[in-house]
Amino acid sequence: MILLWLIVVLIIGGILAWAVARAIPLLSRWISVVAILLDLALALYLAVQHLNAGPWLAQADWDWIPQFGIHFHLAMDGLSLLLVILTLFIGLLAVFVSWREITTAIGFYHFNILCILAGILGVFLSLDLFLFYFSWELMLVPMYFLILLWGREHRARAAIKFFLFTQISGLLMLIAILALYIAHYRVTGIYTFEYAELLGTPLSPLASMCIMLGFFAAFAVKLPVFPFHTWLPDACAEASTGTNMILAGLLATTAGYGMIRFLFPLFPNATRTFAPIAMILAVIGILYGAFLALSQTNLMRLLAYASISHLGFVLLGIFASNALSVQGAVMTMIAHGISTGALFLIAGLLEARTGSRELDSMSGLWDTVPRLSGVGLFFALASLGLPGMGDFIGEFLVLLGTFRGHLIFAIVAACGVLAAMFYALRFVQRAFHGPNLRQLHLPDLAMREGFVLGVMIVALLWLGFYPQPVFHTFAHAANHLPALWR
Amino acid sequence: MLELLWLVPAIPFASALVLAVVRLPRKVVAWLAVASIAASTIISLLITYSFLHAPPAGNAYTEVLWRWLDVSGFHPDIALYLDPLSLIFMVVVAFVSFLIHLYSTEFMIGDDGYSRFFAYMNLFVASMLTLVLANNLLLLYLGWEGVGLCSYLLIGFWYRDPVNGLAGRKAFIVTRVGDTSFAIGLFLLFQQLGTLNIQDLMRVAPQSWHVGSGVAVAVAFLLLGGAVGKSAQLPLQTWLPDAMAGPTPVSALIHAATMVTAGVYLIARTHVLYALAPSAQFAVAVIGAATLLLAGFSALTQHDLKRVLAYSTISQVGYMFLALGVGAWPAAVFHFMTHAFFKALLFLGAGIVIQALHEEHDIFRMGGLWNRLPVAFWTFLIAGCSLAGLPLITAGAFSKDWILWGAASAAQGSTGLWVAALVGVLLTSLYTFRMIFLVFFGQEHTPIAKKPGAAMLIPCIVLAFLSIAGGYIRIPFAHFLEEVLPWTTRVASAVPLSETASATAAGLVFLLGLVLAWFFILRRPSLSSALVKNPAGAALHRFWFSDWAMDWLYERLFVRPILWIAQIGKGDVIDGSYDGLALLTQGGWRALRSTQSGKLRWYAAVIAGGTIIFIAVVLFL
Amino acid sequence: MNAVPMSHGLILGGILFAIGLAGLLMRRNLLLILVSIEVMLNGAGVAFVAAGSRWAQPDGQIMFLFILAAAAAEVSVALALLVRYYRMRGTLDADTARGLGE
Amino acid sequence: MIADYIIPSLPLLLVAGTSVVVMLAVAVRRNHSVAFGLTLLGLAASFCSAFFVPVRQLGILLTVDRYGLFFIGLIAAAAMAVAVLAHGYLAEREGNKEEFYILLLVATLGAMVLACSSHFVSLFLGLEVLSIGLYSLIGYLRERPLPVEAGIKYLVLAASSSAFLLFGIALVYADLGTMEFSRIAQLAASGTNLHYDLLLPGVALILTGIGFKLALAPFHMWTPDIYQGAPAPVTAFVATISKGGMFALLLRYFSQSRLDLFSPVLVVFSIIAIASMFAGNLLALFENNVKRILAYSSIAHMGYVLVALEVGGQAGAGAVIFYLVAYFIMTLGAFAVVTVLSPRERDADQIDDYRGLFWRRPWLALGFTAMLLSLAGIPLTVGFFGKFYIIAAGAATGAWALILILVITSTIGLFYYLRVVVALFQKQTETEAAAPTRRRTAPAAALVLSVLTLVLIWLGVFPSPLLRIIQAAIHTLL
Repeated sequence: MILLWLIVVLIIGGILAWAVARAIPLLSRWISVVAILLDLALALYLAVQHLNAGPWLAQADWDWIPQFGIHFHLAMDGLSLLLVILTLFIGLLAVFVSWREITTAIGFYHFNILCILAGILGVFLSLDLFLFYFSWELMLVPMYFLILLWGREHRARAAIKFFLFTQISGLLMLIAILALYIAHYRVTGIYTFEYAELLGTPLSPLASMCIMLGFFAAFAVKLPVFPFHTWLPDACAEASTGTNMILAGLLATTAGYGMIRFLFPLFPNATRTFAPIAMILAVIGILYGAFLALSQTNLMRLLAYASISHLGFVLLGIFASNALSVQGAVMTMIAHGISTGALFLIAGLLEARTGSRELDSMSGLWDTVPRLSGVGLFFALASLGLPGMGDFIGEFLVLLGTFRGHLIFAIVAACGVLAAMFYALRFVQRAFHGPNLRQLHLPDLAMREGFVLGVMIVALLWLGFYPQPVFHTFAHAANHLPALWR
Repeated sequence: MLELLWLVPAIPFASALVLAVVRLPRKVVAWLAVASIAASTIISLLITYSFLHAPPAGNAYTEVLWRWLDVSGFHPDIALYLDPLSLIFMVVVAFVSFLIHLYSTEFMIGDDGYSRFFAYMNLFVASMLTLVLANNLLLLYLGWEGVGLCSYLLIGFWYRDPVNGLAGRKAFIVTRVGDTSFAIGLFLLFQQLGTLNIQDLMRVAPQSWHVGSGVAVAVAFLLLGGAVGKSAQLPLQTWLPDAMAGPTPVSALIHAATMVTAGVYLIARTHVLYALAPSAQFAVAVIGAATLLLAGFSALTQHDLKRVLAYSTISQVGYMFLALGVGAWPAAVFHFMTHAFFKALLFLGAGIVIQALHEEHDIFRMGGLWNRLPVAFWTFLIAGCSLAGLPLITAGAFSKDWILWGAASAAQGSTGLWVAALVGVLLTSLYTFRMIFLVFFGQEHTPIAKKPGAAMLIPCIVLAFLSIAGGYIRIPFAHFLEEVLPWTTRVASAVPLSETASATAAGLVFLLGLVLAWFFILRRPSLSSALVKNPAGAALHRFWFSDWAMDWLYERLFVRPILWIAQIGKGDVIDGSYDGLALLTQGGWRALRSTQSGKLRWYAAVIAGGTIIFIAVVLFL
Repeated sequence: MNAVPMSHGLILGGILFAIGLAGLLMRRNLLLILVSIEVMLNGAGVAFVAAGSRWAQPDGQIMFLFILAAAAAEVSVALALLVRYYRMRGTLDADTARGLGE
Repeated sequence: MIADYIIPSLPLLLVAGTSVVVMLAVAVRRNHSVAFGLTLLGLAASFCSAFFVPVRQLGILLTVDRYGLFFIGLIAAAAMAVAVLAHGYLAEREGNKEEFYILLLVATLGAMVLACSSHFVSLFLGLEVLSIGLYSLIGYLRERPLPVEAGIKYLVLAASSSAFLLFGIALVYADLGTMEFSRIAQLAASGTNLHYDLLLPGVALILTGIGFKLALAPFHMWTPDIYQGAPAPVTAFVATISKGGMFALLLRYFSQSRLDLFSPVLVVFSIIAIASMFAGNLLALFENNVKRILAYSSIAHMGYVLVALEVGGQAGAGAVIFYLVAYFIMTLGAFAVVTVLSPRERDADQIDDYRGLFWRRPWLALGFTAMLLSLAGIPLTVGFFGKFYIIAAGAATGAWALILILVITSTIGLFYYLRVVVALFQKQTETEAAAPTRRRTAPAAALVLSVLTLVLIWLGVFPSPLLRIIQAAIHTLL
């Protein structure tokens, strides 16, 4: 029941925030904050209450559309719990960031933010494939509006591009889900979308591969995986800061989660056959993203490519599919959510101060905003994989795990870590270092901004130095994967 | 006493954190920064006392702080390991750092990034101490990257000049190239042996691999890659001369006394692996020998005082590599220690000189300072002699003679390496005295602006004392290290000369260098300029001056192609293919749109045509 | 009393239909287009009568009556529209009716 | 007699009777509101009666079964919505208003007859009643050039296509000797006396007639012009009721005559479906006239429904019906917005009329957005579940190629819906003053729109009740 509340609270909060916005805009912001905090409290309560209660911490199951065997089946395990907390955390930050930046249609903005969060939570919690798809698509529309309404100059194009990419891949997944559903029916005579029932549906290798590719298409676009990534930089270049945090930080985790929860358990054989290709794509993505990040002048675009590069590790880790690499991939998702979220936040703060997203218009900011610059430096370092921060732990484990079976991939990907140096340091150099050419005098971090970023720094360092509790929480879900291939 | 070990890296780390976050007045900053390192130093000295007085079981002490991660068989701890080797490194690092911090409180006093400077410096010390105390390679890697980071931050400390930032970036990237190799080495080690705990590795490796086995060689070479990067050895040495863009105390601390020797520590720490991989060990020796010669030649031609010292550092670390490569393990560590003393001192002296002369770096614009800056002159002279190896008195001579002897007599030693080392002595002596003569003798070119205060002079004096006295503890030093790093001896063939003969030869060569330097610089300066003017000399000079044109080569081999690829890829070619799809659908739209002409009869014709086609389909299908 | 075979009736209907269709496609005057449509409808009607006679059922002829009725209704509406159209455009040329589309 | 014939045909009779009553009322005294009120009453009565009347076969011409009644209810409800929209729309326009409702009722009656028809004669009669009503409705604003032109075009093309239909029926009749749907299946199955070279061309010609009404490619050419030219409420009628009635008939014809047994016919269906999906979605891509966009999109939507039809079986039929319901809701909603926004002198059909609507009339814009997203098949809307149902039905029979094309074309289609949405949400500062001045939405129209939006979302989230009804309806069909 609490699981349902997790989603409902957000939606109610969104509607409320929308309703009051015209009268009292500020209240709308606070309602959003309270709704997310309430959710966070619920999630933490679940965590404390049931952490050692076996694989599923909580479940809830209702009939939804019985004619199709569709259930409203929610369940939470350690992996979902962590990702839910991450989602709410980043969501909270997105609301905080928008405090100054969003001044038009405030209510609708918060409605959309909360709806996206509800959709993401739905993805993490659903154990019914129809519900999963439903939530998956539900993230789309609010995100489209967020880009469209509060974006920059070319937002319409970016928003449509985002929508088209995700929609076609989503529909391919829908076909795949239905194919699986039908295949299951043919064998058992039961129509069901229930995850547990569909596991182990006997499929011919060809069918299994086709269906798996359908799922993969959706995940690949959303992660995003190498040749399907081009929507992300465009969207990030146009969208507002809070949107970008969700776009790059959270949507990717839904894809990673989908692979771990659905792709591998449902199609153990097909994924194994497909793994080399996926890993090649991952490695290309790592290098390609890093290279393109190197030459970007738009800060958001740079971060988007950097993010593509990092998410290559997630794909690599998942498809290398041994205990180390999968856990590394999950850790990378979480750490990436935080560090990329923070980088986008910083980019947003820089934009708010300098009035531009172009690196060329920034230089020597350390002179005038030392604290902001220092924090920027910190997250740039996190991004280049400096030990002691969460990103390093994740990427190191991915590589360590990948190295076992796929030496070449690991070595090339390790070079990708090296390539991250180039763009991260270029960012620091161009934005913060150098002479203060434009003689800017800008306000340094405000209390609220400093607090938000401080929390993120602490989180990242915690993940870097004492990640064991986190590993412990999702160990069950992640350890499950390698066993599938045996 | 030993259980306080964790405080040694923790105190500087905490202090760095405070300095980074809290805004404090200058006095407090200085006090906090120095006190934290002092505390570390005192604790490490107490630990040393305790260690010597009552050695722990197995002559080693492990302190597990907490379990870092535990992921299916991979469970590195955050744990410290103290044995004679790490103890020596810890004490030297802490103590030299303390002196340099003290020196910096005065040196940096006018800088507006005072607090930031000490935050970085403390962070550096914490990282370095973590590196040497780590009980597993992952934690070592953390410290390893940490010092790399601090090096980057401190080289680019004066960020307003983009050149400094670029130098920092270069240092970070080049060392990280090596680190990538190191990391791959870690993957391979873990895959093969299932642990990254150093002691476990050293115990298991000889049982799993036979001497010369492929995996052992691969691991040794990969780790060597990391060491070469961090220690600025061939072929990754190019970053160190540029690193002199940082404040002088930074050069003293990081790019002379401590960080660059991390590679030496790594190889010494994992010497078991190198014993299993003779070819890799031989590579270490060859790299060391080649580096010490190449850097020596380059040092001869430099104008910038700090660059001379930088090449000298590369060269001296080359000696340490040579020692490691031939199996003269304790000699390498001993040279690390003496080098830390005299090279730190040289840099501190250089800092005094440079600050005294209005940030003048060119040695040809200096001169005649010996009576203007007497303390600096005498300490610099002592350090220089130690560097060049003034026999019987200076610490440098003792350590270098030991290495020379090792090059001839240790397990992997050979006459060739010994000769190379001897030539190195000549070069060292030459460039050292060229520098000293140009800076302190001859005519005064630039007037003095500022005289050093006590905080800058006391560290110099202490280091000067150590640059001499450090040499006399060679015997107890060797004894202390024996269990961890035993001296190896050559068995295959007889050594052609004795230790005394080797030392004598080194002494004579030192003298030769001194005389030559005196002759060319003070006695007949015209001769040296004539040498540089003749075409062959000029070409050679330019070649050496530019560090054997390696920067030039790398620029063309790596930097430009990478930037070029990045630039042409900027627009994301993949996106173009999607644009193609969009164009395709647009074409479809255009074609279909033209059918919607609004003409009634055309519409009717289409209906009729469609019907006829369908009739044909049903009839003939 | 072996009447005309059905196929003849169908062919006649088909020919009428084709003539009507040709008129529809080739005539430009809207009034003549309407006439052509009547011809097409009558072609269909003839086909119905022929088919009805094959099965000796009244259905074919009943259908023909329905067609006549519907055609009459259609024509009445059509003529009304044509009048409006002519008043506005001053022509009954079908190809001028391009206010929509292009 | 009464129990056997009158009661079961009550829904039809009520509509027919209302048209007579309205005519008489007009004769007595012209009053727009009275005519409107009577129409609404009659349609509501017909709608309600559809729930109660017994199921019966009326002779051989009409079958009043759950299936037919379902569509009668749907058509009646849609006609009410159209009437409400027309009321506000006509009130602002010149000329007599009352006859509109008579024509509306007659055309509605035609569509209802189609929904119950199980015989070619009733098919023809229903079609003609529907069409003749529509000609006048389309050209109703007789002082304006565009509606008249549209009326003429529709008339010429519809009349000629019904000639095709009739000739096709004649051929089928000539071959089989019956015009009853279910008999056709029996005779075709028995296989005696069959000349396939008469029957199959006959079916093809019939498909021309039906395809024209449904605006399926390649019989779709009229759609954009008529949509554009007709008054907005009439366009809504053409788009929903006329097509809905026809599709109800097609589904009955298809399943009772077992067209799925004729593989060449299935090929034709596939070609038509694929061509419709491509043509509709591609044509709309860069169109700037909203009514034309909706016209093209309706072509594509009929293509999707045709996919479900072709798939056949329980799932296919269910998908057809569900999708039609969804299509009714979203199309009516979209045209409701167009109607509401139309100024006196013309229809609000340019995309520029919609720019920045969100900032001027947010609720209207959000309603329109919901309709467009539903047309695009986005979750939380009924359009999503409709598409899901079709794809599920397709997957169940392994029609992978068709559903893959459906997915691809509907993604192309997404583009133009989003173009409109982008326009709706464009910032106020960027929009010119060209947009219509701020007006209040008529309460009745607002009610229609909000009911449609709520139903759209409600059925998108909880489709179960509707599914239950649909399954009962199919039960009698198959």
